[in-house]
Amino acid sequence: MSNTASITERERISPPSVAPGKGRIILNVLGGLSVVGKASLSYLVLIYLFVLVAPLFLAHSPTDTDPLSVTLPASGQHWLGTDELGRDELARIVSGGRITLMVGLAAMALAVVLGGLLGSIAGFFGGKTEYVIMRLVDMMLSIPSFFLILIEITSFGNSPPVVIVAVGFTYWPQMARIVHAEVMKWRDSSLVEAETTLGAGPWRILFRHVVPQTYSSIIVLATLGIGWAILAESGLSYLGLGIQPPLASWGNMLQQSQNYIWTAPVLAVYPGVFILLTVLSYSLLGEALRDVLDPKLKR
Amino acid sequence: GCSSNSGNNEPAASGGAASVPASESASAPAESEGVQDATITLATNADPNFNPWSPTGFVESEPITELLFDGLTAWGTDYQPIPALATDWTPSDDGLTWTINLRTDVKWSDGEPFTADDVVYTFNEIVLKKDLAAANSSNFVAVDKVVAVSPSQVQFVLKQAWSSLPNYLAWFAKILPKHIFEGQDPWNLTSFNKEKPVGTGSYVLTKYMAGQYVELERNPNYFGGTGDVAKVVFNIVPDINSQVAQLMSGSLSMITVEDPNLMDNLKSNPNLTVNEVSDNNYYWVALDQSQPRFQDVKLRQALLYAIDRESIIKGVLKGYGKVATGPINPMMEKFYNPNVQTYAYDPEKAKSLLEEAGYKLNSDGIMEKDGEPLEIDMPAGQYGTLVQASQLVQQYWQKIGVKVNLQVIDWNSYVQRVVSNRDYDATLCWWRAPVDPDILAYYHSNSAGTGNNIPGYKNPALDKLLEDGRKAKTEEERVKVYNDVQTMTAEELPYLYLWNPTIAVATQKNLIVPKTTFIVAEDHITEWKVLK
Amino acid sequence: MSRYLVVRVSQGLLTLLLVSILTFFLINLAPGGPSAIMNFQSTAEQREALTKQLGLDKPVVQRYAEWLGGAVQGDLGNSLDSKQPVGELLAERFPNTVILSAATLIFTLMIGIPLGVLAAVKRGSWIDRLITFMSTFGMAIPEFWLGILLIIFFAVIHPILPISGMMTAGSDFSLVDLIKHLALPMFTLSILMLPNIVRFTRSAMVDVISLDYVRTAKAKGLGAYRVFFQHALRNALVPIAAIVGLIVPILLGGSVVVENVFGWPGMGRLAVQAATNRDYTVVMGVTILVGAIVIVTNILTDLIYTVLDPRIRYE
Amino acid sequence: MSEMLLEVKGIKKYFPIKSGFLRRTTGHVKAVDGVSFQLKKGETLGIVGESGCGKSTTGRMIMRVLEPTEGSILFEGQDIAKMSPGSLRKLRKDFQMVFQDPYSSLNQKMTVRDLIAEPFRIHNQPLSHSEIDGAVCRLLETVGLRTGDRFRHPHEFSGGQRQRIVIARALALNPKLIVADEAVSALDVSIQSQILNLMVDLKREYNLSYIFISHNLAVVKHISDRVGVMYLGNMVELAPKQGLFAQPLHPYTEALLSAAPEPKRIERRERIILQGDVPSPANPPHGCPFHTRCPKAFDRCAMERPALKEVVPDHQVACFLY
Amino acid sequence: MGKKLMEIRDLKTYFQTKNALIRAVDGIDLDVEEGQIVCIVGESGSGKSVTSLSIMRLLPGPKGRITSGEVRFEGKDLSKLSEKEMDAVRGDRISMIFQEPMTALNPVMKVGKQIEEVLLRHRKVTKSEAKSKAIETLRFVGVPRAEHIVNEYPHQLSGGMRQRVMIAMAMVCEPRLLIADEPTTALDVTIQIQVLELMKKMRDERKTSIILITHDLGVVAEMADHVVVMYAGQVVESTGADAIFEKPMHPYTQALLASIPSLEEDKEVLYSIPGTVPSAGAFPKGCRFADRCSSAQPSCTEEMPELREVLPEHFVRCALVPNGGAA
Ligand SMILES: Nc1ncnc2c1ncn2[C@@H]1O[C@H](COP(=O)(O)OP(=O)(O)OP(=O)(O)O)[C@@H](O)[C@H]1O
Ligand SMILES: Nc1ncnc2c1ncn2[C@@H]1O[C@H](COP(=O)(O)OP(=O)(O)OP(=O)(O)O)[C@@H](O)[C@H]1O
Ligand SMILES: [Mg+2]
Ligand SMILES: [Mg+2]
Ligand code: NI
Repeated sequence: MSNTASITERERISPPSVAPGKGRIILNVLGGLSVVGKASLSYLVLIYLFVLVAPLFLAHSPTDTDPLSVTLPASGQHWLGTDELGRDELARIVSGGRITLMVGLAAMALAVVLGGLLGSIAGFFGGKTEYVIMRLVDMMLSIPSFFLILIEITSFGNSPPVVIVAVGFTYWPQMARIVHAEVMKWRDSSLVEAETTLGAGPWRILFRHVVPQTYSSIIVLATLGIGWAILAESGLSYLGLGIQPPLASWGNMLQQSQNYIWTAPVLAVYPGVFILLTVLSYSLLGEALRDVLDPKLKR
Repeated sequence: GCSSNSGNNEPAASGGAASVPASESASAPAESEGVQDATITLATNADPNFNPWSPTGFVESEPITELLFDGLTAWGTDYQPIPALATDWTPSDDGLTWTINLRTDVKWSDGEPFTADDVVYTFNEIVLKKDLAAANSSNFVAVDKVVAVSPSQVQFVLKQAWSSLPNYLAWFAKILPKHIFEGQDPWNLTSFNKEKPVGTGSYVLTKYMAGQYVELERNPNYFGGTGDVAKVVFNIVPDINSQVAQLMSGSLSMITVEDPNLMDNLKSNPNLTVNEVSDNNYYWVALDQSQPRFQDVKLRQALLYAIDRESIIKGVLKGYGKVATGPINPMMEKFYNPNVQTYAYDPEKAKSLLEEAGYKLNSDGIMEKDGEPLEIDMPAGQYGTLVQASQLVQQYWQKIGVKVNLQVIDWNSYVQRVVSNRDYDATLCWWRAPVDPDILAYYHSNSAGTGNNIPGYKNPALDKLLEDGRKAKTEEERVKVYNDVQTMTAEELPYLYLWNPTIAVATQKNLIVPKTTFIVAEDHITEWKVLK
Repeated sequence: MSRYLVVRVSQGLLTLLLVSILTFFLINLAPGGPSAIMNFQSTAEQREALTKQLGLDKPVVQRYAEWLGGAVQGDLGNSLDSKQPVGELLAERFPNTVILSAATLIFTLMIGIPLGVLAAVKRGSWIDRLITFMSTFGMAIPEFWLGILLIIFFAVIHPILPISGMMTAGSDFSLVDLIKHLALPMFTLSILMLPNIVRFTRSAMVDVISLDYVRTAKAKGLGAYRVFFQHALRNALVPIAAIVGLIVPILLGGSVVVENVFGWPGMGRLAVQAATNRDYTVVMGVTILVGAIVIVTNILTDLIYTVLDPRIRYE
Repeated sequence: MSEMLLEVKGIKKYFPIKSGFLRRTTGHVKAVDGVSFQLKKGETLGIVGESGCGKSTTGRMIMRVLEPTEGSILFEGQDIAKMSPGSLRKLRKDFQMVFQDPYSSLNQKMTVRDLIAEPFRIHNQPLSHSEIDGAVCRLLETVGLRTGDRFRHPHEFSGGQRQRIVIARALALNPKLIVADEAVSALDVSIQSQILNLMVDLKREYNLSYIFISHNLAVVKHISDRVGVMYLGNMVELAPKQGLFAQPLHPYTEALLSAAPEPKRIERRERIILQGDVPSPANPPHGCPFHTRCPKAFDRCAMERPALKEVVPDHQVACFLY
Repeated sequence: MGKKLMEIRDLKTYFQTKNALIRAVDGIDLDVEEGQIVCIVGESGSGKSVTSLSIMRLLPGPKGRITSGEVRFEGKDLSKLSEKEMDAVRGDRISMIFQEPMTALNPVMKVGKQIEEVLLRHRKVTKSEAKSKAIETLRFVGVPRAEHIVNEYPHQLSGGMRQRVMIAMAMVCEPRLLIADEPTTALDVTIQIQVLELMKKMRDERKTSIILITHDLGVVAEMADHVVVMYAGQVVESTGADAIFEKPMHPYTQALLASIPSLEEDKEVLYSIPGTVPSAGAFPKGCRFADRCSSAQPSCTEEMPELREVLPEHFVRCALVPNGGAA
């Protein structure tokens, strides 16, 4: 005789729900952000919109030089004044922002893909694969990133793709380490065992079940990493190794502005402040996401 | 020319050589009491190499070796060669031998006497040894060998007549001690090059902390007498902003400023004196003459008409510079020829010249000839203001429908690409040379491709003139030849001439130095006055 | 334990070997060449002679083999630029970098750990938020920019601190002088490092504070100081030691820029100079040395773990 | 109750002890040291024993999520211990596992529907979207969950409900054997009975066989037909539950039963309080693994290890007293 | 009936979280007599641990605080003491043992030191006196080789040993009250019985009162003098140990007893309580057990029943139980 009560009981659960779309989940996450997180996110959305849309409305081209109107102060004509070659500073900030933000994103995307892939494979399969990959990671980590970038850039030149690859390439080991650690936690978990007993193959288990568990750490790390990449590019520019003129980037604008630090210090202020705000926003957003996505996640 | 050095910052304490005071209104140094045994602090931007001929000694080393060593001649403040280790020099009639008498009262700082053997050794064993590839040694290709006639007399035996020899002997051509170098590899003698140089100069090295500073003290045995300055400390400061800051805060006594932006700023500082000086230096754009399209003089002229040099000088250089009309700097008043073809900014003229040359605007707004758009690859090296100047040129050319692909690359890669591989369409750089009209090295067909004739310009008529200039015996002859040279270069534009920059030497108010470039001033350090 | 060390060290050596291969081929395949050769005014003849002099006409693989052969015997070759033995150059610069890094590390640990503990203990309060925000702020400033701002401030507006070099030129060594020169670069570098330490301490402490044995300590009636510093911090030190291991490469990397800004005669400046001058042997030397330092710090931190945490034992 | 479903013969699992960074094997944890038993169709075998005695390891070897070091596991005559991963994967639908912590064995990022549909997808069953949905709903109903909740995520369910999800998933492929490792230990007392009842019902309905691993004697007694007692990697006693609980033969079983607290305020039989702790499986004692704590141990116990032998019909024990 | 050592009256401890106010402990009354073992049972989340933490004033951070009520211990209201005064009580007059012996001991401190620390804090003793006292106490709790064990770190000990060290630590100052929060849940049955025997010994030999928190009714039956059954932050039944097992009155207590399998008797089917415990953030208005209760009446969901003394010394929170019992 079966205790039907236990099988057929209808438990008290809030109203029947429909499948929540991915959008809902994202909205939930964003809604859960702290005030600082929301502010950072808004700033970032605005700055991206700004650098993407502003060129349509700007009166000046970022490359148009005018030797007779160099380092002008802000005016109705040039809202942020002009730079050392008489180019419109606002237009430079916009086009420099595009490059800088793109470098940050792309470098991080590279690091995420490469680090995530290698880290998760190492963490999941263990054994020799893990050993080889993690030794590689150790190696990369034992060259301070700046030295590595320095060498890469001097070796391959400093076109944007190279800068992106160089910066991304230095961040992947960090990514790999974290993902490796996160995935390794799951290696012997009952989740993996459960899927194995269902008959799922290792790759399916890894990519369908284990890797998604690490998304939140990856997102947080990537967010923090974008800020880092932006800073790294500007540091490279300081040494003359970053994105090169005539392309503008906030980093190389800052570097150029150094020569005018006595005469037109404001040239250093604009890109500096934008870098500061952007990196700050990414970091704060990363922190806020960390709180929402995974309160336990540590570095 | 430009020497490579570390970093991308404009070298501040750079070794410009030949310059004249820009303003003659030199308020004569007050005859007030100087400070005997003063210490002054100068700056250099990297670790020096004390061997003046070392291929790796550049602007960071020159201001130091200038004090440690002497050449046979030196610069007067009027940029004429004056006696240094040599007392006098005379050419033979055919111009193929120069006889030079040496001082007999000179001692090396280790006590050994200086003799003709040192001169012979320096030239025959170091400068003229092809395998060693000493810095600046290509200046002396005309020298066959140096012979000691007596301990106090040497003869320079030349391959061709070369009237400028005494000038070039003042241009970083320092004499090294044979007794130290004999039997040694001069570049690997680090005990000398990096630690304890032995020279005849007015100062001797007392302390060198790598990466930090170089300390020199007055050479008690110096033949040229003593001045106020007992001690010269070169601070190694790589960052130009730090140099400027240190000057402003008083911890540096003097720096060279090449950046026009800083000049007004420094001038308005009540604690500083700023001497504007012009440098024998001109900026140019080279167009690769191995490409037929650039061999068309109309194209070259059009490209020069398209650049508004006046505006650049006024706006970007803040007025610190002059439009260059040719290879000879106006500071060489005798040789300078102002009556040559000029190219005032005229984009319309530029366009019509291009049309004459067969170019037409295509649908993309780019000039095109025979279906080939006029597209120019322009590498720019990260050095000083080259990148900015190149960007300006790019913009001007684009205005007349010339597409310019600017590629900024680091200095070493740039040199490899432009100088070594000659892989460019156009490029912008500058030449800095001794104050002498002899420009053969930069224009002669023989140095196209491998030497300093960067654009690879070949013109037998010009070759002939340049050779004549070297052979000329009298000054009149030389003036005439070089006038012709300037007329020709202005018409032909082997290089597109941009401007002659004005530089400045900024010193603390209490330091009175001759109004010349840093390096020349150093030759006269015994005359410096340090006020209370 | 000693076997453990042997294995760690040999793994370190393997890592160094890989690093050297990577670096050597990257830098040697790079365009441009040693600045001796890449002199604008040199003629083709001079360049050729110099290439030969420097042995750069040999194939890269052969040169690597030669370099490795020397390196194994402790000879890192001579600088292509100054001709000085690379070992000597490093010996000259390394102590300076150590001074700067160690001072920064000590300074940041001294400031950062208490701040991190404070933030953790006051978790959720405004003090915590302020500390977290400030440290995030520190992470977002380009260090060279901060350096320049400091230079302007201290050089011109309030010229109380020297802004370049590590001692007053020409004067004899004095500790006060060194500390004065150290102040600005150390501060700049600290701003870069501090956030890492503060955050890490905070998160390590937060973890520990919520653990049962901290509650046990409170339940024993121990005072707050004993609970947080004797029980909690003592445990949090293990992860903090880990971050110190991780931070050393960041510190060395950060010092590249800071040393340039403040003219600090350390390895960072040497590295940048060498890289831009294509001074291959020096680049190799710096990379290997820095790699070795990182490896050694990692081994050291592992050993420190065993002191800090009796649970960790390496056989 | 006759057909043999599973036959475990002398399985062993030695975990290498890798010390520190060295990752060198410096010894072995003898987690399971030669365990044999049989399981008939429709039968429930309970396995009890103290923490670390190798219960889970045994269960996981049967599921082949751990490779046995030695021994064979015949499932319907096929040795799954030696099977290739490919052919094993196909066979897996016949034996499923229910874990102690339902929370960590479910992918938190997936909805319940996807979780339960997962086995169908893995085994490439040519089912349409709606067929899968139907199957999922049926399974949810079987385990007593509302079908309307299938779009929720596991964290929105209580512990007992999550365990039901796990069971539904295990049932999806109509398995013949379910290994339940501490399936109710993490649950509250009041929920525990729900799951136990459910498992009993399902067993009847689908003629399932269970291997039910638990340290809770009462629970094991409630659900099992036969019970095996493990100590330090060894099966020390194996008998039908009535016999075992009424007449424990092995001194360890005796002590275990007497130590188990009973929710009754009655006078109980004499307490046997064992001295000392369970030895480490990395360094098990020679001879009988229990002799170090055994109140009845004699010389021989320290010398050789007793084998499991049938002393009463169907009642096996590994002890020299018998 | 012995002397009252502690009286808790209407203790409420709430947690303020981002989304809700969690009423973890919602008006609890509890008396402990000298030398008595009081067991608190109840489901996970019913507020057992929070009750004990409230007594000790060890609630986590700014989130959780005692909203009202009093905790009278030896005449003082603990909830009103200053932090400093409370520190003097903790570890001395009242001490506590936690569930996980592994995590409750400081992993980087020698076991002996952790015990000595308590003595040094609360007693005027020298280090060496503290050490010998620590060894003595370890011997009392049955730790072999005590003089060696003091120099070991927790990870070198087995689970049972660790828990004994915890007990030694808790009793080294001979507290009047020991609060043990699930002290044996992590232990094996054969070890559990050792620890339980030890606690009995403490009570018998030192007259220590014990509050024993557990969810295992078997342990309750083994140990308790008095039993308090908690459900959803409230006490639903409170009486002597025998009465609970023989005449449980609250439907929840009854259901609980019916739903656990027993070694002694065979139940064909276990009774099972449907549904789950309501969440502490959203309790229903009326009886909190009403929606799982098989005998619930409509009125049950309307009004919260009082905790009534239906028989002498037998308190029940159920409107359906008449005074005098016999539900
Ligand atoms: N992956 C592993 N590596 C090393 N040792 C292991 C591993 N898994 C289990 N062990 C060890 O094997 C022994 C048996 O473990 P197992 O998990 O089978 O015990 P159990 O009886 O299930 O215990 P519990 O009741 O605590 O679940 C233990 O000593 C354990 O430490
Ligand atoms: N720090 C906290 N923040 C918020 N809520 C808490 C906190 N600690 C406990 N709670 C809540 O208080 C209620 C009572 O928890 P408590 O730990 O007292 O339960 P318990 O009876 O001890 O359960 P268990 O048997 O699982 O130990 C639970 O609903 C829990 O969610
Ligand atoms: Mg287990
Ligand atoms: Mg609890
Ligand atoms: Ni030059």
